[in-house]
This record gives sequence, structure tokens and C-alpha cells, in this order.
Amino acid sequence: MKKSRASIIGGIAAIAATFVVFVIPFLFIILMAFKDKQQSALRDFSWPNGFHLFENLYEVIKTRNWMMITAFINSSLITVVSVTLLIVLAAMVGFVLARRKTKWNGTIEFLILAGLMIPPAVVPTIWLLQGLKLFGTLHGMILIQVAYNLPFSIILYRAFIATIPRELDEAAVIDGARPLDVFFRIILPLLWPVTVTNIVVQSVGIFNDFTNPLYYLPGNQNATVQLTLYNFQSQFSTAYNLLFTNILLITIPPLIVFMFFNRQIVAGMTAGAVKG
Amino acid sequence: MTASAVPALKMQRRSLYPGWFYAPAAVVYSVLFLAPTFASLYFSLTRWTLFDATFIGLDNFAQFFREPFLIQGLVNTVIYAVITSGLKVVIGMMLAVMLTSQIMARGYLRSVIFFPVLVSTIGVGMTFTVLMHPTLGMINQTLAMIGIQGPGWLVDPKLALFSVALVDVWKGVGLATVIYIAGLVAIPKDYYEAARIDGATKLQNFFYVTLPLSRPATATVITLSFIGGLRTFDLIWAMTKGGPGFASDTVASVIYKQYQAGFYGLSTAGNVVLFILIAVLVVPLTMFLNRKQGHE
Amino acid sequence: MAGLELKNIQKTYGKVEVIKGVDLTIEDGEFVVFVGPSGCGKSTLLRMIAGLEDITGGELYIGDKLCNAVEPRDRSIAMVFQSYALYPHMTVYDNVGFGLKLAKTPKDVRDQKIREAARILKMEHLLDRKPGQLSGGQRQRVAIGRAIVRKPEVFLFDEPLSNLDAALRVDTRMEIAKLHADLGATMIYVTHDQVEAMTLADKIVVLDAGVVQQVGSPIELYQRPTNLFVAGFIGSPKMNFVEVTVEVVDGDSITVSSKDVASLRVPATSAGVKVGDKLTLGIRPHDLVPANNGAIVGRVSLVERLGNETIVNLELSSGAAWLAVLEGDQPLRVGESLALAAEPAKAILFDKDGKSLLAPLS
Amino acid sequence: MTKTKLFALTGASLLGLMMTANAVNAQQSGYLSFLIDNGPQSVAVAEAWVAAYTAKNPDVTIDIEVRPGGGEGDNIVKTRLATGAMADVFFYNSGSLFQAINPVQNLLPVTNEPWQAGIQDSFKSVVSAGGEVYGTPFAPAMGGGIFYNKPIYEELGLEIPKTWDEFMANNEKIKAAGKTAVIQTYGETWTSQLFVLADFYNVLTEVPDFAEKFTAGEAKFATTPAAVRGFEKLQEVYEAGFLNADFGAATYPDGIRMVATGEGAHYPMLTFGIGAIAETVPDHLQDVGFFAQPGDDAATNGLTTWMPDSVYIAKTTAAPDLAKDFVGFIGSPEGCDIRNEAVGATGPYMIAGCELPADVPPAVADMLPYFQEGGHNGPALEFLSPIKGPALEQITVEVGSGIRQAADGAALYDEDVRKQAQQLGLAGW
Repeated sequence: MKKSRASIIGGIAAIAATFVVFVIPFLFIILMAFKDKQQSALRDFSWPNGFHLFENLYEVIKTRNWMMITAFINSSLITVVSVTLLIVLAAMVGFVLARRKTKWNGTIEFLILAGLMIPPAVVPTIWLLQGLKLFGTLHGMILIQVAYNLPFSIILYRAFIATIPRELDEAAVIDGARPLDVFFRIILPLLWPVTVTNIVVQSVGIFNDFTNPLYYLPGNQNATVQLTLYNFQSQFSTAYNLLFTNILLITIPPLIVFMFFNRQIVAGMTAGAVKG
Repeated sequence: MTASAVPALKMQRRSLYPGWFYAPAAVVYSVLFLAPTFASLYFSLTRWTLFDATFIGLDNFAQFFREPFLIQGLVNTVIYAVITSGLKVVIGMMLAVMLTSQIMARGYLRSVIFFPVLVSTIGVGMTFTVLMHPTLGMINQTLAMIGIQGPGWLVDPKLALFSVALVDVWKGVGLATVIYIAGLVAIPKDYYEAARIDGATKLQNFFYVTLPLSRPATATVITLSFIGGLRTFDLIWAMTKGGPGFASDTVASVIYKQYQAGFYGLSTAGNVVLFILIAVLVVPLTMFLNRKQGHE
Repeated sequence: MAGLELKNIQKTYGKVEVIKGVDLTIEDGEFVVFVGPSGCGKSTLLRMIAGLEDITGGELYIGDKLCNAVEPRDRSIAMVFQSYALYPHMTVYDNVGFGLKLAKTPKDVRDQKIREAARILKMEHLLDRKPGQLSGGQRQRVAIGRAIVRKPEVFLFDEPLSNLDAALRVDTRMEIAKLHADLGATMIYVTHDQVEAMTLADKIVVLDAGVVQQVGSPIELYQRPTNLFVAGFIGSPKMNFVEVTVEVVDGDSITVSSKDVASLRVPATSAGVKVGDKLTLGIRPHDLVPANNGAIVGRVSLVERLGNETIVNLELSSGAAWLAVLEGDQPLRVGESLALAAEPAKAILFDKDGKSLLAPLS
Repeated sequence: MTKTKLFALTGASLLGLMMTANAVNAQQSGYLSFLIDNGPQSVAVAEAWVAAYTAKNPDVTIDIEVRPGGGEGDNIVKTRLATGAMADVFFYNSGSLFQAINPVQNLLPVTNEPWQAGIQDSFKSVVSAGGEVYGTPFAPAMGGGIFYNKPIYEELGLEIPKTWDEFMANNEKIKAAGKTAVIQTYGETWTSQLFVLADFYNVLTEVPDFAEKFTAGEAKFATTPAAVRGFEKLQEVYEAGFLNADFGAATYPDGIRMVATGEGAHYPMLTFGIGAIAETVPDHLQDVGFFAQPGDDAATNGLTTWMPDSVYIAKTTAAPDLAKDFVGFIGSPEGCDIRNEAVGATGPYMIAGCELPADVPPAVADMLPYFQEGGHNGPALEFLSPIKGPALEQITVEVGSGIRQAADGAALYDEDVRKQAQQLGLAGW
């Protein structure tokens, strides 16, 4: 049939185009990670001379006194804790904001939009964190991530909560639920599709955050994975094989998150972002 | 008996939606975001070395606007935001239409397009800096093979900003596509069937059904990517540091350079300027997008 | 078990008065239906009893306890919602058992109660399903199961049948009636459907614009409506109305006539009524019979022949549109003129405030 | 060992529990943190020093922290100092950048420490503030000038240029031979400043009081012809088409490789580049020579010199005695020997008793005569004036790639300088 042939041609064209645009850069990263230092310095798209991935990996991990291990632990800790907090806090705000109409709603929504728009004032924040004894601590970093990413999460949640019938809350109240029961046992489980979106978007964002840890989390013992990229791109020389091995390595955790939630991302977007 | 005779009975029962649900988020947000933001309003009026702050009134703002590169930075910022959000809307929509149709290898295509979203901006920036190298870069070497002399993507002052914007689109279009897919999936099939009965072609289907009914998704994509574009920093910094010269400076990178130079008050003033710029552009934009939505 | 006592209950939202002082006594074990057009405040009243809305003024007693400031969970009530409000993420078993779980009922007791409720409602086979996998009727059943499992003293139903199709609605109606008979609990039921009200209620409360219009048994309301609103609302098809003029007033009857109605003598209290007053005459469509010299004459505008009866739309000469439900099949044609007679004892007169002028019961 | 009894907190850093080094009471624990930039030579030298020091003092633990270089690194140093989170001992620039970190308030003075006796006064002057000395040299002194590829010079029979005209004539010949005459690496913008910064000796020969007047706001780059020359030289080499094709994207390591392997003939750079050559292209170390950036008069040919970077002790350190002892070790002849061993010799030391090995690379040998009797040298502007405009590197990229004219660039830089001077609160601005 003519139509199906056209769609096969279209399909092949799409696969080829996406391959060139999206896959080749990744192949490049992977190939670079397999090369030795001399070959990688040429930065071309060539087959590696010999298999150097494991020695590159070993080199990347052990550099700076095994900094990569510390960095992975720190980044994972920051990501998991702050995403958890974000989900609970944002859903709580979204819940009350969607359900309860008061004269404050306008103000709160303004503050949320402001949070999306206003670039954080870095220096005053450092000054304040220092006063709170949170500067350079993982706790401080986690709270910063929560504060900076709350608005986006709240917006996703609020839109979705508006689609959950209020009668469910009331049924629960009649069943004897207190506000916390309503929230944690009824609403939060129902938010799962948006929670998936939040988990994917926010954990990838926080794990990949570079600027904030650079400012708020100084010190070797506080290194995060993005900062490890600096180990190989210094002012005076770049070890491209190690740099790309590093990029490859730190892309694995977001990839795992993606593979876990791949199917559910669109559902969450439908639920949250689009109905907004 | 009247109601007013028994005021005790008017006692409010506890709300089902207690206000203290705001509290944890409000505390974190106020202390770590709002307070520094308000403090920045003060510090933007000072000469601030981090060690001490001297009040100098509006001098920082005057100085900031005297920055020889600021005007170009402002223009660049708006160009960058418009290009990236515009391309994300157009390409994201096209990809989403493609991915919601009966195309083969849908799973592969969707994963591949979304994948760049997962990679760190810095990683992407470093990778493309290498790929876009004028002579050694893979892009120009490939072009050379077919006899085209590739441009200096990141070193040509006329091109640098656009090159970074392209990479931004490359990295971000996956998210836009997913949002659009979600928007398209939510359009009831009835509309397409009705249009088909009315004899609409595929193209008409797209323009009269898909396009208007995916407006909420468009609003989301535009708002997010436009704000993101105006605030953009990581990618520009990783790829050109605003260069060559000042050719790809945006407000955010100008601010960062002031910060780097230790002009903390000046940098903070720049922050305030950026905030005002974003507010002036984004608030009317969101109002416009939402009003249109209301007509649906 | 408990009855309820509502004393001058009021509800305002801002400046808008929604419930304007309702006094009502509901006996223990009674089945009470709140009926009225949408927006009349019936659901609000129910939600105030449930504790989902604050009471602006007045007092609410459930049993002997003043409940204005009591949390819903402490009112010993259960409620079935129009949309059923089943928790989508829980199985039927967990939906039914949620209240017990919150009350920290031991697991074995809980299990036994859930299975008991499922047995009563014949839904044991549904316990492991999620609400999404159930039909409308099954969901309805689960919602009721969730209510009965907690053995409340008062059941509240908020238009529970309006999302079901017609056939199922009739079945479920009967089941609710049976449930009431079995449990013997107080039930308060909100509907805008007067058929449901008539068939289910021990006592109907007719509400309009936040005011109780009449409280009484279904037959009382049908036969002896206190005002034009109740008369028009109760009964199907709707009662016919026409404006008439008083010709003769004597002790226990009033003779009226109009352009449409030849002189008709209707039993009524005549206190305060004078010759020449304008009144409203109401006659139910079922109470009209064809008669060559009937008092009411109109032109047939539509005929619906159902076989066992014939519904005729008439246009009276004043332009008023009337309905008549005639026995058997009547081969009438559109456009022809039809004369109808009414049994005067079943006609009702209303004064100009809409109050009915019913003769006292003998 | 004459030190207080110390014991190690080995592995404390591995626990990852310590928020900042100074939060731990290090006085008894014998723990130091040492913050350096992430250049491989800095790392190699620091690791060698720490290894040697802890070998002598087994109860001491020193943790090396690494930060980015360049402006980002400046920022981290400032922020950490301001917030009291600085490592005990840290590496940072001397001269104007040193002045910008508010040394009196943030650093521990070492004026009267025993090892300071061996440090040259010219160095002390660039790490002093408020009458106290704070720094100890981290590296040898440097010169800013031009690396050249010896084989190309031999092949084309070229002479070391003493004037700018000779230099341009050489470039012309090299270009005619089909080679890249001048290597520029604007992919890393800091490298673009060299033609301007390394020209400062020539500025001083014509306007000896330029630095004072500049600091006072009386002399400007744009209005001082000798000072504009640096910008003009940048523009001239671009306009003459002497540059490598990928000058806009090439990076410092590329430049180093190119000048060493003969892919290009000249590379304006600081002499610390010798270390990078030794590390990355050791086979070509003997192929690279060095000369000062030529001025207009052969008679006054001389080198613009850079004082070495320095190590400082943060005032917030919990172990000042240990920190001083470690810094003293770095500033001793033994420290120099360890350095020579680790990364080779790159220039003359500022420490008495420090010897260069006999077999120094040719580029170092080329540099030494400028420091010896009869040689001419003068400090770079950043050691004579606290003002250095932060946007210089962007401006030199613009001038060096034809985006902006030299005079215009100089004027723009004056504007940039004004901002910096105001920020420092200097009089006359």
C-alpha cells in the first residue's frame, strides 16, 4: 500500500535524522571514553586504538583521592533527600492552594511565579547560609535545592490536584480522616503520575546541577559529581579521554531514573503540566 | 433562639485544608530564597566586597547600564530566549506529532530525543565545544568531507550566540516534545473524527484541530523555555563564556562576570535588573497565553 | 440509633444567604428525603449535617448531642456521594475498610465487618478490584458498603442515583429501601427527583430557595400541598395551573371561573376570600376526564399515545398550556378541540401568595 | 621533631563528615587542608611537598583540595575567605589579586617567621599589605614573552628579534614559508592578554611613572601611546594574517603543543608554560626557546616579569603553628629541590639557596640572562598597581580577532579599569 510505504520511508528518515542529531554525539562521548590520552587529544570521530575504558574509568574514579566516590555519595544523597522533601512540601502546598480559596491565594501564586522567574541572589544567600551555619554543608545544599525548585513542583501539583474531585477528601473526612490522613493516604498516592514527572525532572536537574554546589558547597569532602568534571578540564590542560569518561559515568544515574519511569513520564505531563 | 445568641456554636471546626500545610515550604522558601532576594535589593545599593558594604545609592545601577556590553547583553538575552523557546515550540510540536502517529520505532525515537535532557548541561556544553571546534571539530570535519568549509561555530562573533542556542534546543527539545505528546494525547479523538467527516486533509487537521487544541501545552513550553532562556547561564558559560569578546554575553553572564570580578554590589544590582527584565517580558506573555486559553 | 433536631439552621456565604433558618425534627429510624430544584440548598443542608460545611447559625442536634462544632468523624454518620467518591488507588476491600482502619479497629474485626458488609450488598466477588474496574452500579454498591460498614446512626445520601441509568436507578432505589428496612437506621436522602422522593421517603422535606416549603409524608404532599411550589414540584406530570376569578364564596367552597374554565365549585377554606379575587386553580393531569360539557376547553396541540394512557397537550383559550393524562387509548388529532371535566374535590385553589386554600380534613 | 605532639586523624576526610576543615579542632590532630588550583603542575608539586612533609612528620595529615583556576577560582577563594571556610593553607596570586582578598583581615602574617629571611624583597613587596608580609613563593619567577620554535628559526635562518619590526619581519618570512607565524589560543581567553601584559616592560621604558599615574587615575591606556602599543601589536599580528586557523577555539594545551612541535613558530606566553611543555610534549622540550616581547628600540630590550604565585595561611586556621611550619618547608631550599624534582625548573627562584639544576631547558636558559647582570627586566603592571580590569581578556580577544580596533579596545579597557578602581575605593576615581 502506498500509504504504508510512505510511512516506512518517513520512519526510516526519522530514525536516520535522529541518529545523526541525537545519537552520534553520544557515540562520540562513548568513543572518547575508550581512547587513550594521545588519541583523545585529536578529538575526532574515530575508532579507539585499543580498549582503554577500564583504565580511564579507574583513573577517573581514583583521581583526587577517590573524589568520584565521595561525589557520587554526596550527589545521590542531595538528590534523594531534596527530591523527597520537594515532593512532600510541594504537594502539601499544591493541595491547600488548589482546595482552599482565601485572599492569600493571589499572593502565594505571585510568590511561586516569582520563584520561577527571579534568578537567585547568590552572594546574599551565601552570606545568609553562613549566618545559619549551613554554608558548605549537605543540609544547606539540600534546603537550597528545595527552595529553588519548589515553585515548579508546586505548579505541577496544583494543576493536578484541581482535577481530583473534592468529594474524595470529603468522603475521607466522613470516614474519620484528619487532614494529615487525607493528604498522605488519599491525595499523595493519587498524585503519583505527577510525582513521577517531579522525580524525573527534579532529580535529573538536581543531580546535574553545577552552579549551586559550586557556590554553596565548597570543599573536597563536599564535592558533587558535576564538579568532578573540573578534574580534567583545568586551566592548563585537558585530558579529553578522562573528561568524556567522566561525562559518561555521571550520566548513568539519570539514565537509570529515566529507564525506570520512561513509560510514565508522558502520563505525568498530561496530568500536570498541560492542564495548568 | 437566634444564631447570634449562641456565639460559642459558631466556633470554627478545624479546616480540612489547614494553613500550616504551607508552613514547611514557606519556611524553606522564605529563608533561603525570599530573604536573600530582599537582601539583594539592599546590597544592590552598596559597594560590597563581601567583607564590608558601603551604601552608594543607585550608583551600581548607573554603572551597570554604563557597562559597554550590557546593551548587547540585553539584546542577546532576548534573542536567545526567543530563538530557543521558538525552536522548542516548533520542533517539539513536530516531533510530538510524529511520535503520536503510527510511526515505527516510536520507543527508540522517544528515548533518543529525550535522552539529552538527562545529561548535565556542563557535560553537553563541553561535548559540543569539542564537536564545534572550527578545524578539529567533528561537525566541520564532516562538512569538509562533502566539500563545505564549516563556519567557526563558537568563534565567529556573529554565530556564537546562535550556536549555543542550537545546543540549548538540542538539549531541551526532548522535554518540550514530552510536554507536547502529553498535550496531543489529551485531545479527544472525536475532534479528528469530526474533522475527517468534514473532509479535512492531514494538514488541515493539524492546523484546525491539533494546533489550537494543544495550546495549553504550547503555553507551558513557551513559559518554561522562555524563562529558562532569559536566565540561561550554564550552557553559555560552559561553551563560550560570553565570547568571543562579548559577542555571546547575556545578562546572566554579564552578572556573573561582575560577580567573578568581586563587584558583588554591582553583580547584585545586575540580578535586580535581570529580574525586572524577566518580569517585564514574562508577565504579559503568561497573561497573553492564559487569556487565549480562556477563550477555548 | 438517633434522631436529629435542626433548630433555625442558617448558612451564609459572605452576604449570600443559602439556608434561611431551617427547623426540622427527624425521628430515629426515619427515612427523610430532602427534595427541591437545584440550588435550593438541599445539598448544603445535608453537608451541614455531615459536618462538611460550617453552620453559620442555629443548632444541630444528632441524638441529644449539640453537633455544630463536632468533627464529622465524631457525628456517627456515614455518607454516600453522588460521584461515590471511591478512593481510586485502593481496592474495594480497602475502600470499605478505610474508615475502620482510621478508627484503629483491629485487623480481624475489620476483616469480619468488611466481609459482612460485602455479603449484605452481594459484592464479595468484587473485594479485590479497584474502583476503575467496576461498573457504575457496582461502584454505587461499594459506596454504600463503605457507609454501612461503620454502623453509623445516621446515613446521608447525596443524590446517590443520579449517575445511574434509568433501569439501574429503579433497582437500586428498591435496594436502598430494603436496606433501610433491614438496618432500621435514620437515613437522610437528597434528590431533585420527586419520584425517588415519593417512593423512598417516610417523610419528605421540600426546599426552595433555602426555605422549607413543606414537611410531610409523600401522600400528604401530593394531596395536600401547602403552596403552589409544593403542588407544582410534587407529582408527575406537573400540576396544571390557571388563573381564575372568584364568583361565589360560601362556607366550605369557592366557585371560580375564567376565560378557560367554566364555573367550577371547589371545596376550600374561604376565610378572607372575596368575590372578584384572583386565585390560581390547580388540577393534576390525571384528574381530568374527557366530557362533552366539561368545564375546561382547549385545542389539542400534541398527542402522546402510550397504549394504556394518552397524554394530551392542550392550549387553552387564554394561551395557558395544560396537560391531561387520559385513561386508555384516545385517538385524538392535533388541532381538534377537547372539553375536559375535573373532579372538583381534587382541584386545589391557591391565593395570590401561593398558599393553598385546602378545606380542613373532615 | 620539635613540634607539639601531634597525632593524625587519618581518614577523617574519607568519612566525609567534616563540614569544613576549621570546624575540627586541628591543633591537636595535626590536620591541615591545602587548597590549590587544578593545574596538573600545581597538583604535582603540592602532592610532592605533602608527601615529603608527611614523610618527615608522620603524625601529620594534609588534605589537598583542588579548585578551578581562572576567574572561577578567584571567586571561590574570595567566597571562602569571606565566609570563614578557607582551607588552612592556600595557593593564590600575588600582586593585585592578592590585594583584592583583603589580606589584613583574612590572612595570617608571616613577616617575622624564620624562613622569610631567605625570601627576596621584590617578592615580599607583592605579598605585603599594611606593613606585614603574608606570602611565601609557590613557584619560581616568571617572564612574559614569546616562545619560539627553534627548528623553524634554524630552518629559515632567523635571528632572535630585538625590536617589534624585526619580529614582524620574521613572521613575514615564516608565513612566506607556509607556516603559522603566531599561535593564539582564544579558546582560553586568558591567553589572549599576553601581547598586552608582556609589553609592559616596553611601556615602562618610555613612561617610567606610568604605574603610579595609572593607579592615581591620571594615566590611561588609550591616551598613552606606549600603552596602546600592546593592543596595536595584538591587532597587527591578526591583520597580517599570521595566526593559526583555529586561533578562536584553540586552547592553551594546543598552543603549547603547536609551538613545541613546530606547528607554529611563536606563542606569546608566560614562562610557566615550560612546565606544561615538559609534561605534555617532553620530546620537544629542547625545541622551544624564549625571548622577551620586543619593543621599538633594540637598546632597551628587556623582559616583563611576573612574581610567582604564593601560599598563604588563612587567619581562621585552627593549627597556625603547623601551618607555618608547612609553609616554611615550602619556602625552603628543600622545597625548591622537591619542586625541581617534581615538575622541573621553570625559572629563577625567589628564595635564597634555591638552585636551578645545570641542565635547564633552553627556554629557561634563554630567560635567565634577563635576570642576570646587564639584563633588563621590570615587573608586570599587576605588581605595581592594584588595578587590573576584569574584562581585559575579553577585550584582547576582540582586538586580537579583529572585532575591535586597538585604540577602541584600549579605551574600553580604561572604562573597565575605572570600575575596578572605584570598587577598590581608590582616590582620584
